[in-house]
Amino acid sequence: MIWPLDFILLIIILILSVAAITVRDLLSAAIILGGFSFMMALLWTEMGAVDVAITEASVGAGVSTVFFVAALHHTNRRSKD
Amino acid sequence: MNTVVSIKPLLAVLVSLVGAFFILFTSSKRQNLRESWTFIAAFIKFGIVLSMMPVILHGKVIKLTLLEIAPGLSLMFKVDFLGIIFGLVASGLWIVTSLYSIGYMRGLKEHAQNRYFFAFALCLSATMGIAFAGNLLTFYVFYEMLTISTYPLVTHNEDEEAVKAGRKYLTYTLSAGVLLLFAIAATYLYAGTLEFMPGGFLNGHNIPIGVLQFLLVAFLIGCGVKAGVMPFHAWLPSAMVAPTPVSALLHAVAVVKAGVFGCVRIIAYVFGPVVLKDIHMWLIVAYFVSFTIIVSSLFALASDNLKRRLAFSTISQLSYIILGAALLSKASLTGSILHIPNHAYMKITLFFCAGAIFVKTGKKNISELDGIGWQMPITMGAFTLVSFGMVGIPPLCGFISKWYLCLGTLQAREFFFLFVLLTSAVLNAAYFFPIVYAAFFRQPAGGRPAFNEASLPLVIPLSITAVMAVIFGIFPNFTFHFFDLARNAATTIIAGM
Amino acid sequence: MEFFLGKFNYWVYIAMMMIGFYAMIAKHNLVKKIIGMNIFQTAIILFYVSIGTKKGGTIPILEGAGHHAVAPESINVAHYINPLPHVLMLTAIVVGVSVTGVALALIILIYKRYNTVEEDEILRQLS
Amino acid sequence: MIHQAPILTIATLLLTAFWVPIIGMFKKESAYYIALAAIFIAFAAACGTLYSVLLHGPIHYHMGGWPPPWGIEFVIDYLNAGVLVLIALISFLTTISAKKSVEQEINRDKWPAFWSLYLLLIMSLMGMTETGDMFNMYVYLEVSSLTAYGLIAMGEDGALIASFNYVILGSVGASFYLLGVGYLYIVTGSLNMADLYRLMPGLYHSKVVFTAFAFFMVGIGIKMGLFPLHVWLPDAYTRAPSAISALIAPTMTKVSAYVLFRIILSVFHIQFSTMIIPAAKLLMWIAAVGIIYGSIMAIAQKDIKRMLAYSSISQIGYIVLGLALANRMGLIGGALHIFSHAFAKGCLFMVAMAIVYKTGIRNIDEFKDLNKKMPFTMAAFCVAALSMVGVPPTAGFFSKWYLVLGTISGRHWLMTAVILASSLLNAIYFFRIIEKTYFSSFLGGGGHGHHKTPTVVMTEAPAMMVIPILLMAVGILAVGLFNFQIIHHLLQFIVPGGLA
Repeated sequence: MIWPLDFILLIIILILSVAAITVRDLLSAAIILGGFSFMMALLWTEMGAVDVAITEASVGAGVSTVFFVAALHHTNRRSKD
Repeated sequence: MNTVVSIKPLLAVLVSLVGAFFILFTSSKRQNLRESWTFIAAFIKFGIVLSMMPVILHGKVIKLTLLEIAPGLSLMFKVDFLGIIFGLVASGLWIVTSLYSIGYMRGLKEHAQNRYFFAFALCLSATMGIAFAGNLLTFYVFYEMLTISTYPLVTHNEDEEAVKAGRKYLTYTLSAGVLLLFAIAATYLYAGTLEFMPGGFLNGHNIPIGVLQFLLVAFLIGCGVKAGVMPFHAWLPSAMVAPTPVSALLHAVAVVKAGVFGCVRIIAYVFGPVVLKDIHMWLIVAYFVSFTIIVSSLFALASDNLKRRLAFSTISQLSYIILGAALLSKASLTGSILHIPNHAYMKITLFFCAGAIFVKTGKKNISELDGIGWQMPITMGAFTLVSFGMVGIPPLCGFISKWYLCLGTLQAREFFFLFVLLTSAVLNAAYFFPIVYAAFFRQPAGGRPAFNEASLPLVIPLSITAVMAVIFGIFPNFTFHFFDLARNAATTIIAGM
Repeated sequence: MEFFLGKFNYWVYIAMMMIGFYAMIAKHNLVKKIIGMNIFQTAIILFYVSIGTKKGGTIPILEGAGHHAVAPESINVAHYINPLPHVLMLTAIVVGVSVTGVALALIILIYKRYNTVEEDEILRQLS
Repeated sequence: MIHQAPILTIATLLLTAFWVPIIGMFKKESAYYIALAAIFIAFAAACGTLYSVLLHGPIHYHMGGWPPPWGIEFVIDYLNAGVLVLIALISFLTTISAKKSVEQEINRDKWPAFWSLYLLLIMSLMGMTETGDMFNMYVYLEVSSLTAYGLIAMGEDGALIASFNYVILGSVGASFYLLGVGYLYIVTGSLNMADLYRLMPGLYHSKVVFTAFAFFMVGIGIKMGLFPLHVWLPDAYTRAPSAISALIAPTMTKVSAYVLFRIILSVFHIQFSTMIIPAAKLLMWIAAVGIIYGSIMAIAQKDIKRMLAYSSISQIGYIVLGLALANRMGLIGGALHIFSHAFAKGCLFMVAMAIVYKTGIRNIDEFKDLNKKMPFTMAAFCVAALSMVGVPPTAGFFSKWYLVLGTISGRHWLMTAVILASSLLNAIYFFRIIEKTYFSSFLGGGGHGHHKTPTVVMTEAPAMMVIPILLMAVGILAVGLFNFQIIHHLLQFIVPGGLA
């Protein structure tokens, strides 16, 4: 475990999470959330939890994002807040 | 004390419970069938209760323990002197009232008669359960059952007034029930038992005096609400909107008597004379109910509606019973227990008369009754006879119980209560005699009405009860041995055995 | 400083939970709420993964076990990261995605029914 | 065979749940019958489990033969054997009763999906009851939530948003629960309840354990609709399809309440919540406020389902109060209330379902003369209402009796007052309905004494719906009359030794 890398990843994750809930465009928010999940997967690989990381990358970053995009395709991508 | 195990008390409860469902599921068009169910149940019940009497008179106690409903607590029946009196009164009068109900309900072409007879039968089951309950929990189970099964009878008319009266009834009785539940639970935790014992079971449990005082108050309010003790009486006059047979049996016999019976049970079989004197509460209770005796008589004087006047008279007379129990002397206890059947027979006659007048003439108010004695001589004759009894004039049965109550005040050396009893007798006279006077000696506006008596199913019951009231005055031990039972009950309570 | 850095994962996980929680409560947009929920759940997974790690521990895979048997005595448990929380998290991730899926399906239905995904507007239509 | 019974309950439902949509593709009507058969088998298996527990004592069933603490363990002791049969019985009766209502309220195309989710919901509730593993519990908790979200969303207008709110809160609850499990795992390294119970006393003063406890309380509190975490509940119960309200109201919150019992009693020790931290005291106050709040809100409602939902919030308070009293009588009272309330509330929601099915009426003010239209249904309603008020000899009375005994023996006089006052409040809103139904034929019509009965034609719900309702009513009386047997054989074992 290399703590500076750890540290940087965590900072990025925090920034992404804040970004995901603040951007008004929902599609962007979904993409940012995907990025967030991906960063998380990276962090976990670095922490030694490879199996979790793989699952998160595929399910969290992949499937979830697909779900979001699909849902947004059927609804409205604008958000008032 | 020797006990006999018998299934009879359970049967007495179940007969009308089963009967109730027969009644409910009989098609409402087949009136005769339905009412024969009522009669069959009533007679069987009375027979069962009567068959238990010889055993009880021999000084034995019938006991039946059913399933355990809580750790250390069973659904238990125990028939003793006090219980059998109440059981006899209620089951005996049920037969009479059933006959009367049929006359009344058919006479007025009432609706929902199935429900009416169903609830009636349920009430009787509950009353039997109360009479034969062997411990406080069993008592409470049937006490609440009575509360609920009376509710449809009170609201029977299904109009605004009846619904309001029902609401009031439930508010009072359910609140009281809750208080009673609390008191029973607390008693159980402190004493570890709930089984009724003559002379009280709370003795010797080292319970703090403050707790005992608090429990007594909770118990007496819990039961006193049903007994109509002031200031918790307001539901009773309102509940008079119910059909008259209901007012008669339930508000002169079963429900209010259940309350009074509960008070006597609590004073004599839970606390007992010794504890009650130790906690200095007996006089307070006595003064409290004396207030009710006097004030409700005054209310009765002021009301023009006949059933309402009778209701206030009931309130006043019921408090006699509690007063007698609270005085804790042998004579007063005898008088008080004896007053349960005596008052029942007298008051039911009065209500029957009021109902007969209503069915025949539609009149509800005393001011309309001028000259009615000539129209309905049998009814008003019975009324007159019994009102003498209510005042306490011999040879009617009211005299005996009042005599013992007065003796009791002397035995207890509390002369104030003698004064209360005598004042109340005067007040009784003051509110009953004007009715009699108006009925027979005042000319109505349209001249003296012709003879036009109510139908037989109405007249026969009220004649029977009036005659019984006389017989019990002359032969207090007639058939049912009420006097012996009451005296034995008082003896066992005082002796604490 | 050592205390802060050593537990940095935990601080971040709490911060992320708060961010997610804030979104779930304060945002009116239903999709935003779901995004918040996702962040919230991921935070918990982060927490679990952090439980398992230890200084100097390595990935819990026995190297070379495929070719020739490794004597059990030769394995030093202290060298490996505790794998159990990880395994649990596989389930948790899948569960989280299913919840997201259900929620998004609901959102689609809501949009079809009310033509909006803003909570206040839906409530206005309902009342 | 009998020692496979615990797993049979779950396996049957799980496997059938997968087959129902596939078979349903070809024949939509068959879905219901397959589901019913599966639930019946599960019910029989649950009975077998109970029988075995009564005969031979608690069962420890190891999944795949892995012994705990490594493998997942099903532990069925006296309490959860009872709860298991309760869940199975009530869901079986509800399923029989629900057929017509579902056919009326749910689009035909959705039937297979509906019954599949329905089976999964029951499966997960049974799993929650049986499991002896904290993480396994989480999985079942989430499965039950997920299926419930889906089922609730199939309801009337507004159900979608109700379901969505439940999604948000439910996942917060589940996540909190998961966090609690994580914290416990940090300090103990175990997920097995029995193991945790053994390890716990040494760790009482660890801050981590406190935190875990708090997370559990919040997590389970949300699931069981404990005040003030109940906000999802009224809407969800009101908007869900009637059949689903009738299924989840008696089972889901009760199972969550059972989980709370499990966690406080057999993961943490009861002494932990009374002596180490003042959790019991806090819970007691929360429960008391919840009892009163729920009752008062119920009085204010006009919609029968919403009223029943608020009443559930109040009744959950009773169960938690019993637990928080942490004495013998209180615990027994709380546990018995799980049973008595499950029957009563199940019966009430089934009655609501029958009324909605037959008349479409939901507003209490329109209940006039309903007793003549549906006499049997309303009779069952009365029995259940009396149980809710706590009139003997119904089940509700006895649980109230033990709770009152518990409050008195713990000298919590205010709590006694709360229980008693709440039973009066219950009386207000139930007798209001009874009054409206039975005794208002002539309201506003004037007239005194004698009048003609208005002729109302009897249109009772179909027998398939009414018979289960009546059986529930009988169940209420049976739980009441045989409460001592239930306590003697099942519930008394939850009281830890040395507790007054």
